[in-house]
Amino acid sequence: MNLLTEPIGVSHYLIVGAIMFVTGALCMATKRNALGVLMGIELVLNGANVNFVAFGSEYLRPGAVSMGLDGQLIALFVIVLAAAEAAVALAIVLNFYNNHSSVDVDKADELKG
Amino acid sequence: MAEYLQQYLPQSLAYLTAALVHAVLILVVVALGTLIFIWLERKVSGRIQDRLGPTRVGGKFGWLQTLADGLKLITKEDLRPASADSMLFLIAPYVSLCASYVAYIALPFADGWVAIHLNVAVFFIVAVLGLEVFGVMLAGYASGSKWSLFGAMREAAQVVSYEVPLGICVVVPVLIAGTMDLVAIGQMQAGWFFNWFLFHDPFTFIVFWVYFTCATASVNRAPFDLAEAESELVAGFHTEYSGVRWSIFFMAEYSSMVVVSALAAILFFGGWNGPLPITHWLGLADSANPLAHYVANLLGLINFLGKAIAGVTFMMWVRWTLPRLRIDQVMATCLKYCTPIAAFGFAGAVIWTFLFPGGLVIPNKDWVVQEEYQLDEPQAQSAASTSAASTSPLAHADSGLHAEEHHGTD
Amino acid sequence: MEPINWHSVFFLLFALVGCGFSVAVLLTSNVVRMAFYLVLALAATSGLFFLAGADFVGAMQIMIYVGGTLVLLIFGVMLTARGPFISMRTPAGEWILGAIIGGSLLVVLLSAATSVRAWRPVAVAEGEARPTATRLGMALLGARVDKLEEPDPTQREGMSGYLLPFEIVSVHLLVVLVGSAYLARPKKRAVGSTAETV
Amino acid sequence: MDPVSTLPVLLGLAWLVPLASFTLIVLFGPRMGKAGIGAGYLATGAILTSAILSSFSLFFVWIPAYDMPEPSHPVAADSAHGGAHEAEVHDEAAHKEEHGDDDHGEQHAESSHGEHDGGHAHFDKPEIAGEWYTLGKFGSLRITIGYYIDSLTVMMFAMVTFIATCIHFYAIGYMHDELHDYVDHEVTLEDGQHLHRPGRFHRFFQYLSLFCFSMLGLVIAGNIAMVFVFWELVGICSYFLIGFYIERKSASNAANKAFIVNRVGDFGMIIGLMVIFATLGTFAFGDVDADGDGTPEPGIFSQVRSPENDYALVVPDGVIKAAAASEIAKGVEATPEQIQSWREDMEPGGVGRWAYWLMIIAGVGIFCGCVGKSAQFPLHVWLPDAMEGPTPVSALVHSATMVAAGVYLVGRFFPFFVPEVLLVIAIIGCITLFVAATIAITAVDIKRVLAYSTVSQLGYMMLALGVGGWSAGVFHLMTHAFFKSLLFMCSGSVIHAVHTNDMTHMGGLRKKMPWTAYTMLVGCLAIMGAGVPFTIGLSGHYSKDAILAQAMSFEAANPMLGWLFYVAAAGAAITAFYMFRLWFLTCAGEPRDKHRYDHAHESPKVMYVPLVILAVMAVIVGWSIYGTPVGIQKLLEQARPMGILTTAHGALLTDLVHPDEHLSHLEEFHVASTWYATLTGLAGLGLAIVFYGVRVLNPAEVANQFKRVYKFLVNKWYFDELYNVIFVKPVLLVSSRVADFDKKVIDGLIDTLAIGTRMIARLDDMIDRYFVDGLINAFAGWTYAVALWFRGAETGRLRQYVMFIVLGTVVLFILITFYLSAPLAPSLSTLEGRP
Repeated sequence: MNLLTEPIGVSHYLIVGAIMFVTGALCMATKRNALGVLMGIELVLNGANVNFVAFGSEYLRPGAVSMGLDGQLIALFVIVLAAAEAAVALAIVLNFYNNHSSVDVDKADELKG
Repeated sequence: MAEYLQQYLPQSLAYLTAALVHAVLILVVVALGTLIFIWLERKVSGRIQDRLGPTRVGGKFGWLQTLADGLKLITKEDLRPASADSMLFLIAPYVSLCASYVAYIALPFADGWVAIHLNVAVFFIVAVLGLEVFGVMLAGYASGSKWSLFGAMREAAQVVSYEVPLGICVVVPVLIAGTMDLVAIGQMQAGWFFNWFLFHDPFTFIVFWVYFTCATASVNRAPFDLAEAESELVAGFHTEYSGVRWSIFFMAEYSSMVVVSALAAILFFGGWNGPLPITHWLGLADSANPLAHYVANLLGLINFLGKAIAGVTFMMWVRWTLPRLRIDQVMATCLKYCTPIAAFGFAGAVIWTFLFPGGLVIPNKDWVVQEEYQLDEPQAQSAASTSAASTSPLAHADSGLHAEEHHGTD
Repeated sequence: MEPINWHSVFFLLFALVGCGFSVAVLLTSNVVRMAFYLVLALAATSGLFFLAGADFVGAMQIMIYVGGTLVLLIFGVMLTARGPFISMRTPAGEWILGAIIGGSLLVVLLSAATSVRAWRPVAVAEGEARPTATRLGMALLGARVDKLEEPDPTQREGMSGYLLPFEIVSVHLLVVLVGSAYLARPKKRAVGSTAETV
Repeated sequence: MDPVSTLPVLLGLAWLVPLASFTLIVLFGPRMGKAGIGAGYLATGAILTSAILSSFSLFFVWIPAYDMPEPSHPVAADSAHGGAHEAEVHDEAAHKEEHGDDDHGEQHAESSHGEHDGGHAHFDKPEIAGEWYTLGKFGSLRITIGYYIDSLTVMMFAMVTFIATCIHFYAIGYMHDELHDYVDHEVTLEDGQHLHRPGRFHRFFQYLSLFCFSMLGLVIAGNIAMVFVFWELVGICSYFLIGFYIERKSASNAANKAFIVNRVGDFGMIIGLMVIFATLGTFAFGDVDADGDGTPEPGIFSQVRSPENDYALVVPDGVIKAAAASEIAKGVEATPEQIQSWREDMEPGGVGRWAYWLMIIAGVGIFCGCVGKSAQFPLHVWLPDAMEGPTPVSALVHSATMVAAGVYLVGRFFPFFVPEVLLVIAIIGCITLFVAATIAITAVDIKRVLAYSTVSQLGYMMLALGVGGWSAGVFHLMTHAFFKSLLFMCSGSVIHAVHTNDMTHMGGLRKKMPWTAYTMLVGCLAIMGAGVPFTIGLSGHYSKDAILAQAMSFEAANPMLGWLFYVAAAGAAITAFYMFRLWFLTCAGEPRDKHRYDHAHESPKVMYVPLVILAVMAVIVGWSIYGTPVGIQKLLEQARPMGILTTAHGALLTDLVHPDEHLSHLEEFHVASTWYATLTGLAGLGLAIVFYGVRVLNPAEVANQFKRVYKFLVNKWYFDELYNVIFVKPVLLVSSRVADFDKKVIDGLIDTLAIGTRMIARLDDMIDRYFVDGLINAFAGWTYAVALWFRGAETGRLRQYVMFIVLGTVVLFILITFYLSAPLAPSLSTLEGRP
């Protein structure tokens, strides 16, 4: 199977999306820096976006099974919401930093059980 | 172009060559533009300050001065501070340059002369220009110097803020044109100079000035060059740079200036269309003859470049005239003046287009925005759009002519 | 020899860049470099979007994601980037645990991605990309022009646009802007001085 | 008279007469004359009888019967050959012993009749050991009432009874307040009145008699078990007498403190006893023929230092066997050769080493008891508090006799101590003498100054014994008994006159009570060791010289431990300083409290006559009887245990050398130490004069200048506070816990039982309520427990939550794929079915 000559399908995009998603999740799970966690979230959202766009693409899935424009619309919303999320999260991080002089999420365990 | 080459070359090679030709052409514009504009800036600043500027190198006007400077910079040692994050430090200038370089690929230099005819070209250019700030921020951080970091922080705050009014300003012509396709926007302003969007209504006229202010700020030029304020921050984000890398930052800055000026030219000043419909009169524009069309485009290119150079020169004029603002003044300018005015202009333009659909003075009614989708005839429209299909999305790269023809004849 | 499928080639290029820099984000401990790699990964993703025919989403990705969100993020990094926070080490045990869990998730996702036949690549008749910007704009304003082609009348008429979500998102963004400005405001120093600033 | 037959009878009588007095007073005390005054006469008569019997034994039985050892001032060369001579002499001694065995059945005596060897001091120590009565026999354990008499015993008898007699007389005067109803001004009852109670004159003398009996029993005891019994008896008498004013909180506390602190030491002593009995199989000191087969069983001393080994200290067979118990259990037969090889196995972990360690444990254990009784550091804290008792008690019990019992026991057990144990004794003594002396500098309570002085002097004795000066230590014990009881009685007289213990309220009393003041001055001079060097001096002069000389010779042998000598020398200066501080504050200068001064008066004759007698004794007791060489020193040399006049080396601390005691008589040590003692004494005296006599320097100023040091000393080195924190507080804590346990758990148990009974009575009412409530509570509790358990998952760690989410996703997918796939299969197939 020659990748250079084969056509590209949805699953190719899904694989990319999966890799990005998992990397993002791992980023969230392993980074101690709150901003690293944020970046992980961005990666996760991005991986999901790749999936949405792939499902909505007319090139990859011509015909009726495509999600059509819905996929792109959802991706749009995801991007916008990611921006909003990033703004709020950054504000939280800065606030956290002001209070704790650190961005180590492990220190944010004051509500632990 | 690729189709043309395909007659002589294998398909893959043809596409590759076509892409390379486009890339090299743009690179030439960028590099040459930088050379010229640096020389120009010296001359302009000299004249403004009542002196001559460079006069010796390369003959009478010192026009090889920049080249000499460039050679000097190339031979200088490429210094790197010990506390620098070396990878990011080395990469940062290229990030900046790439961002402004990529903007060119969606920029039409004449009717249809565009590397990639993007449907969302305005959006794309604004987006990519916003990336230039990455280079600056990385440089600022990676230098490991507080001056650099302060410069970068200012730059980041400034650029992110100014993107808001800039975006609103850009939306106004897009709103009037009904498309984000720069080629289409340019074509709409063909004919007399009063067809230019600048004179479309009073709001666009106001919005243009706001746009130009914001553009100056977002390419980090005086009086908004807080990021490299030499009186406070030594040299801001490029304090630690020298030699080639420093000159690459300069290239990025000047090419960005060209891009925003060119964008302004297309959005407000009719792009490649001259103030008088000369090509129309000569029959070059409407001719079916490709050669005539080519000549018309050459004239358009001269027009376009002239407008862009005028814009850049205007920026230089501003730079050597106005003192630098303080950082709080910069932010106040953005948030208290530019944004409200732009929003006001936007609202006004919306109302104006609602009240006077098609505008007050638009003789060429052909260019009124077309309803792309007529709700009662979807099938026909879809068929029409697919008929001009190229092979793949990649074909955008060289299907500019086709697409433009398609729109033109519609 | 089969002709090279340029679409595939560019897909591979962007996919490799995207995935590679995602992994680099994961593996770097320096937060500034992480941000830089993330920029590249997201930019590559926008390339993937362009390849998938979603040019507006791609531009949007660059504009908002790369240009806005990440600038914000790097801004945050710089605000908080004091020596010890630039690179904070994660214990090796957590890496191992994360690798195990993440690996299993990846296996799960990949098996899902490759197991559905309908998602496998099909040799599609090459078609011109239809510009999406206008259609997306219409959809956001409530008119689903793309669904007019649906043969199924219920599909055609039942498909509402995205006007309400669009409005919600707009308000949401406004709230977020106000909220984040409120959250990140500097602490008030004294009661007396606030009167002046107001 | 034959001492072997008469001495046990005479001394036994002297011992038992106070017991008779005690018994009578217990039975008829309150009815003896007016308010029991007859009890005083009875007790005094009894002890006088004892004194007469003892003196008779000493002067008319013992001294004529046994020769004194030759004066020995060996030159250095002599000591080098000492070993060879000793071997020779001890051969003869062993030979002699065989002869003596035939003479007496139960009573075994060793005596030496002039077997002198070329002017050397080696001669066989005369001793009489035997048993009066066997209390019980339990296997190998025999509890007997026995005696062990040597010149030390006889001298102790004479000394104790003599001083006790003086004190009895004195006490008749001192305690006359108790003859009628007594108002104790130091006890305030709840109603604000002072305590009124009937007098306890008879009870005081009852205790004194019991004490005398116990003390004499302790001295004459022939085995260590008996020593222990009387040891405890004197302890209980001390307890009674300290707590004589039982209504006073401070007195009862002091009595408890004395008793409890002594228990600590006795614990060690019991361990020592156990080790000795377990290893040597006997308690007896001397060789007594217990089973009546004609051959005496070896006692402790002859097992440790047997004639066969030339009286050199050898780890006895019993100890070796005990140490080799595991080897013997393995079947190795303990033949003499095997024991010898074990004994020589001094490698770390070797049997010999273990055996040696046993010796050390036994020795240190015995010494622990002495530490408690003789108030040595770190158990010295009880003695100053014991001054709550009446002053005659302080004079008799807490200075002259009982506290000296510890020193006496160390002296008695001296042959048993290996050099390492002696080193411990020396160091403890040295620390004690210094600590107590420094505290005495700042004390203002006259009796406490004397108490610390006592502790310090006891430290001197221990130091002397520890550095190998057997006779020096015991000599000081003798002399100290006289002048310290004198000093106490003087202070009692002063207190009697001014009704306060506080020296800052005294002053100038020598004009009012000359007898007391000048006898006190004699006591001070004696304890300072005043005298003309090499010519004549008070009793303390000789004993202190001997101690310092001994310490000096020890320093010469062990340069590393030289500080012992210098501390002792410094202590001598301090002693002189605080004693004369005391004298100046009380008797000299201007009266500081006019009111008290005006009311002061000389004590009655019954009180000051004993003072005078004791003062005379304090002067002369160091001298020899005119015209003869017989003196305490000679008698002590006679009593010196066999075999200790050698230079001993430590087996574990191989650098440790205990020099031959005679080496201290060498010119270099003797002369130097005499000068040291005199000059340090004079220095202390000079200092006291400067501060308190002519008042050139203001002591308050000095105290202010060295405020921290002063405070440290005033607070007695914070020992009480330290012990309070380390011992008392924890004990109180534990007890309060135990009390809580009692109150809550045990009482609670009983209460629960009661409640249970009530519940059964109201069963039908309760079942309903408790069943339902219980169910609901159980449910709530269960919910609570589950919630608590789940709370653990809420770690507050963001990254862990992410992990959980991811894990949950994976698990869900697996569940769906493998367990829930059937319902989903159609939809999947439809998905696949579509183009």
